[in-house]
Amino acid sequence: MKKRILVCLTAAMLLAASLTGCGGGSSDVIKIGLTVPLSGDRASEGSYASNAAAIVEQEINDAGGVLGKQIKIEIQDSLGTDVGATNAYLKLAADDDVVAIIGPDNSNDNIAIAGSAESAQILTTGQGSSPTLQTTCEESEWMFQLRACDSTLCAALMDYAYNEVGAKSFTIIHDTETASTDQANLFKNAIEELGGTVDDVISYTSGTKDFTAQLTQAAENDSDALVMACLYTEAAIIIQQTRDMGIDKPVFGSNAFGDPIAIDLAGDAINDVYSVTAWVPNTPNPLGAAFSQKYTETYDEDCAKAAAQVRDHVYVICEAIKNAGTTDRAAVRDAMLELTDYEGAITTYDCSRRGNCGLGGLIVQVQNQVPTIIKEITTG
Amino acid sequence: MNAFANAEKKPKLVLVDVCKNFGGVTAAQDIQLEIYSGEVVGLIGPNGAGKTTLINLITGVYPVSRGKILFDGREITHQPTYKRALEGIGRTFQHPHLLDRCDVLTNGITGSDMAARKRGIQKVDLAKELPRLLACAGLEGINLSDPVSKLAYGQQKLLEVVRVLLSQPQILLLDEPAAGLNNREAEYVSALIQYATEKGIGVLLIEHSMELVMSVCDRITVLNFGTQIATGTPEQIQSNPEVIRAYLGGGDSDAEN
Amino acid sequence: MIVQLLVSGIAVGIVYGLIAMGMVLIFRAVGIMNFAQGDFLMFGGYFAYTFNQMLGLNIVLSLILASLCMGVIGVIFMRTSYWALRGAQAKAIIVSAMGASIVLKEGARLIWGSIPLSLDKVKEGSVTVAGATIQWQYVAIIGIALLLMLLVYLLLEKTFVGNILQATAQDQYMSSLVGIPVIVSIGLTFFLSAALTGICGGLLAPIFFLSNTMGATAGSKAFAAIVIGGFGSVPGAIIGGLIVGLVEQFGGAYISSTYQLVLIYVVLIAFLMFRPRGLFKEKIQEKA
Amino acid sequence: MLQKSKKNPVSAMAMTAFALLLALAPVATSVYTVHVISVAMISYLCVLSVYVLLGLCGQNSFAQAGLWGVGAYLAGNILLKTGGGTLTAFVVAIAGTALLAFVLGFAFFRLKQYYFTFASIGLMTILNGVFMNWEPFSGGAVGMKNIPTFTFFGWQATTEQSKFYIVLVVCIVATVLIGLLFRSSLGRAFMAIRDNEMTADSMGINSLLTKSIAFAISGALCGAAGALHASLSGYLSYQSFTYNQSTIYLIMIMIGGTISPAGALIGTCVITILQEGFRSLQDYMQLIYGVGVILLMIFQPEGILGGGKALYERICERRKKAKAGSR
Repeated sequence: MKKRILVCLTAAMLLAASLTGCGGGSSDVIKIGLTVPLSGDRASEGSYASNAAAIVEQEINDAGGVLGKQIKIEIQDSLGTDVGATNAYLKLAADDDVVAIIGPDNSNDNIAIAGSAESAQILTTGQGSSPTLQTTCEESEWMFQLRACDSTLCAALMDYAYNEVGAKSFTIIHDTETASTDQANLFKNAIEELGGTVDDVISYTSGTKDFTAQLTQAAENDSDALVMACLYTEAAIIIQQTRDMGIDKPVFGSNAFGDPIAIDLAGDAINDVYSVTAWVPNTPNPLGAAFSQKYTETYDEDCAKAAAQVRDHVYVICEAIKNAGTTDRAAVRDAMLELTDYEGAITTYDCSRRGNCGLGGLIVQVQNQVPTIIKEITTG
Repeated sequence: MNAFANAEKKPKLVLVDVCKNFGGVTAAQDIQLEIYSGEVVGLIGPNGAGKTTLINLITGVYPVSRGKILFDGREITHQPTYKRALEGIGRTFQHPHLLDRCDVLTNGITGSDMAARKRGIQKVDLAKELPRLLACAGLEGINLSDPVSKLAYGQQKLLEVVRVLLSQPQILLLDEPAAGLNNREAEYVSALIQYATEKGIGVLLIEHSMELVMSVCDRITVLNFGTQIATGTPEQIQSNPEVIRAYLGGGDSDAEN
Repeated sequence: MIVQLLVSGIAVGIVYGLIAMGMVLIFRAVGIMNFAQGDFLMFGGYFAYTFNQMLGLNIVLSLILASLCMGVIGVIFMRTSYWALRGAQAKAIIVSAMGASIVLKEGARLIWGSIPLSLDKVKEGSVTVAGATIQWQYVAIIGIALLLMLLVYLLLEKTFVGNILQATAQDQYMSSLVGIPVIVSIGLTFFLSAALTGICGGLLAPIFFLSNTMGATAGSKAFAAIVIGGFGSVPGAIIGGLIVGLVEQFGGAYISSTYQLVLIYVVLIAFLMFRPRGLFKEKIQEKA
Repeated sequence: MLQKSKKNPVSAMAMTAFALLLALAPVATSVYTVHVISVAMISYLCVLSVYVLLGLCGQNSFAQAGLWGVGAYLAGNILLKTGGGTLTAFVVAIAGTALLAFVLGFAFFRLKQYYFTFASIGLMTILNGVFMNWEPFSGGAVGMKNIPTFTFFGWQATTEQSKFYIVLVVCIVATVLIGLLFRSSLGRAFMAIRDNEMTADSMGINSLLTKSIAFAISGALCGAAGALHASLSGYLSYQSFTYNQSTIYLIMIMIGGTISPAGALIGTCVITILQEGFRSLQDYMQLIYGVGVILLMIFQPEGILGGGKALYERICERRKKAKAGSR
């Protein structure tokens, strides 16, 4: 009997402790919200983001903070679902000290947040790159897509494939997840505009691990090249299985194929795969190279896109706060609109567009485990 | 002997050449049985004679291998269990099957719920009927909101009979209602059977305590290894040599006790 | 094409069979389905990663060590989240197993991080047979899986320990009367089941890569395998696993690659509807 | 002498107190807390559906999040594509999900005990696959966005507080209906099936039909929760209708206690507070949640309410003994 009471007491105590946990912020700190999945299927994106946030917060505070105040990046776990992202977002928006909020890298979560951004009336930056998010941001008063949108990047990659590599017929394999589905459609349209032929579009449910079925179908079409739109883990698996099955056609992939996570996993199977991405750890961009080196020194792992993106988002927001001269949410948002040529670690940003604000992208080929830049493209 | 047991009325429940075998084992062989309303038919026999199997055949838990079962003249051999229950066949189990996570009152009400589910009978007046039945079963002292699991084994068996009676059955199948009950509780069982027969319910009583069977039953049929070896009035059965041999295994030393 | 699908279908299917077999062993011993079995696979894979990549041991040795460690984790799981609930209702045991599955998932994320990891293959490279390139790893998986099944069969059927396990599975009360220490026997069953499933993690890791959430899908496919093969029968679990693997491959290639995962469960429900006792189980007769 | 079986006082008091407390919440707290409570109330409806199916009728289903999704997408389609008002969306969501559940019930409940649970696991994965890939119905992986908020005869619920009250009203109505069900003959038929299907058959209960009705009622509750979710969050994505979400509902009812709707309420509150309240602990939050679930199941398999009820009865007995002793 005593045990039962003991458990009930601890449960009650836990509840009480949790209620006091929230609320109450002092005014001499500028908070920037960040909602990323720390648990669930996309936890790896969250760990890169929180690592980068720690570095950036340290960097800015050492350089005297913003408007004379220290900044603090408040991270909330979006649990990897759109409901979780909305809850995390509203928690941050409810804290008056929070001046702006950075959304996660998943398009579904960003679209879910867009609705709340209108009612919370706080500057929000989305990391997703899909055209769906671009239209959402262009229609929104408070949300910006601080990233080069896939539409121009995918078209540029296909142009490179069609004209420079000389592939004429393609088979597209893509994850049914939002961003990958958008990318697959963009690839298809770009190929047809260039006059190439799309032999087949094969999709797989996200989380699939064995692609023998999809790859055997693709092999039968005998197209000049394969185009793949996948997430990190699946990108590594599918490229490994493609090479193991003896399919040695050129492969053009979405940004995941140029990312350190996929490259480490896939090993040499991912060599000479082309992909279009915004970021490579060994970037020539001076700001980017400095950040990438600092990240690798601190965490002993390559600096993935998810980390570099958080760095850029925080710096752009701080720039807007500096220009606005106040932490009033509307003023910061207006200052953001004036930023038309801000030099970030990944690329330069023109926030007046609200959507597709990233100006540059890179076509990259993985050469013995190192993503090397082949062509720089602008989304001007 | 009460007024109902006369010949010209149609029997309520009839079993015609009912057989049942599980693989090689024959559990029941050419059973003939008729139960008139208001009559108490005893079903006795040594353990493993197929008594409970017979009840399960009547209620449809086991499908019949051969033969027919008629209720009110209509054949119900292939009807599912719940349909036969709605026709008017109520049964109790050897070990009481009560709603063990509900209280006494709820268990009682489920009986009247069943009555409400049947067409063509007036609604049971629970406020009057339940207390009377509980008193008849010697359960008037128990607290209605106690969980059933708190009752003694005997009380649970009696409560199950009360529940089935509340559902206004036309045929009542009692599977060893007095087993595990002391003498005082056994008297409640015969009181409940009396109550049933007054209501015109035909009762099939499976029981080992000869004292109860002989005092209550109008007719008795004896089963041994699945076959009917005798049917008749209590007196005829007591003196029937077949029955005695079946029970005592051949020796007739205590035939005259 | 067909050969390719066949080989990968069998390789993946036989792994589902092994997981399903682990689940059936536990089910026969304690009468409940272990909802955390998928996470045993994941944890076993991480153990193999630790031995192989962090300590640099040879892959086969790491697999063996990983399955032993996983066996210990299985016993700890039994002692914490099952043993105290022996008498409780099935749903309480199911929920406590879910709690354990969350703990295993989060524990793995905290210890090994959430970035996908890989480890060496048992045998690198691939061989081309009848125009289809087959990875040696798939062949290794099928070989090791068959070996494990043989070992388990011998252990259960032929050895004294096996008889004890079978006795406890049949009737715990009776075997305690006969003097068998039931807690030891059940602990051994959990050890065996967790070890079996753990080694699968290490085998799959080089192909599918380790992530702390890979347990859920593997677990639910093993469920499908058990039902298709016949509830509670060990050979049924293995054959059921093969069927799931083949349905996944051939369904994905010929029917629809988008609904590949869904097809398995359509087959599961079809089996439940038209052949609830599965392929191997004898008729389930409910006594009155 | 024959008073209706008095409802367990502990859960009755808890329910009324909680309803009052909730009614005041929007005034006092921030938009975030109001939104979290609204989301929690929607989960409460789904947990209530698990109560009806598992607590009353003894059938364990893992497809509740799938049914929640069906309700949400049905409502979303009505609101977006046919321009119907909130009421039509509600009716279609509830009726549609209930009908689907009833038909599936007829197919699945022919199976023996835990076979239904496996069929529901299969159903859950199939529904999730359909939400993810069937463009015309669910908008595919992109999902459905810009779903209009609650509109009743021209009045729009724009603020978080007004949405909160609508969700609260639906929850109270549902709880009252389930309370009535608990005392009705249908409720007793469910309990008969839960305790012993053999007895239920012998009492003239068509168990196949009754279990399908239970599944239909639980489907209706999930349908209502889906319609609320569609209009509250304005965006539907397959990510929230997963097998994992169904397990959370099961954990909630088990922690609260399966003996009465109050158990569903307590379970939802405990888990929501654990998930949201402990955000400050970030990394270790899920680990604590997992360990907490195991501990509660070991010490309190009957759930907090079960414990509360046992405690309450023990106190009554002690008081009775004391009274008897002193006389």
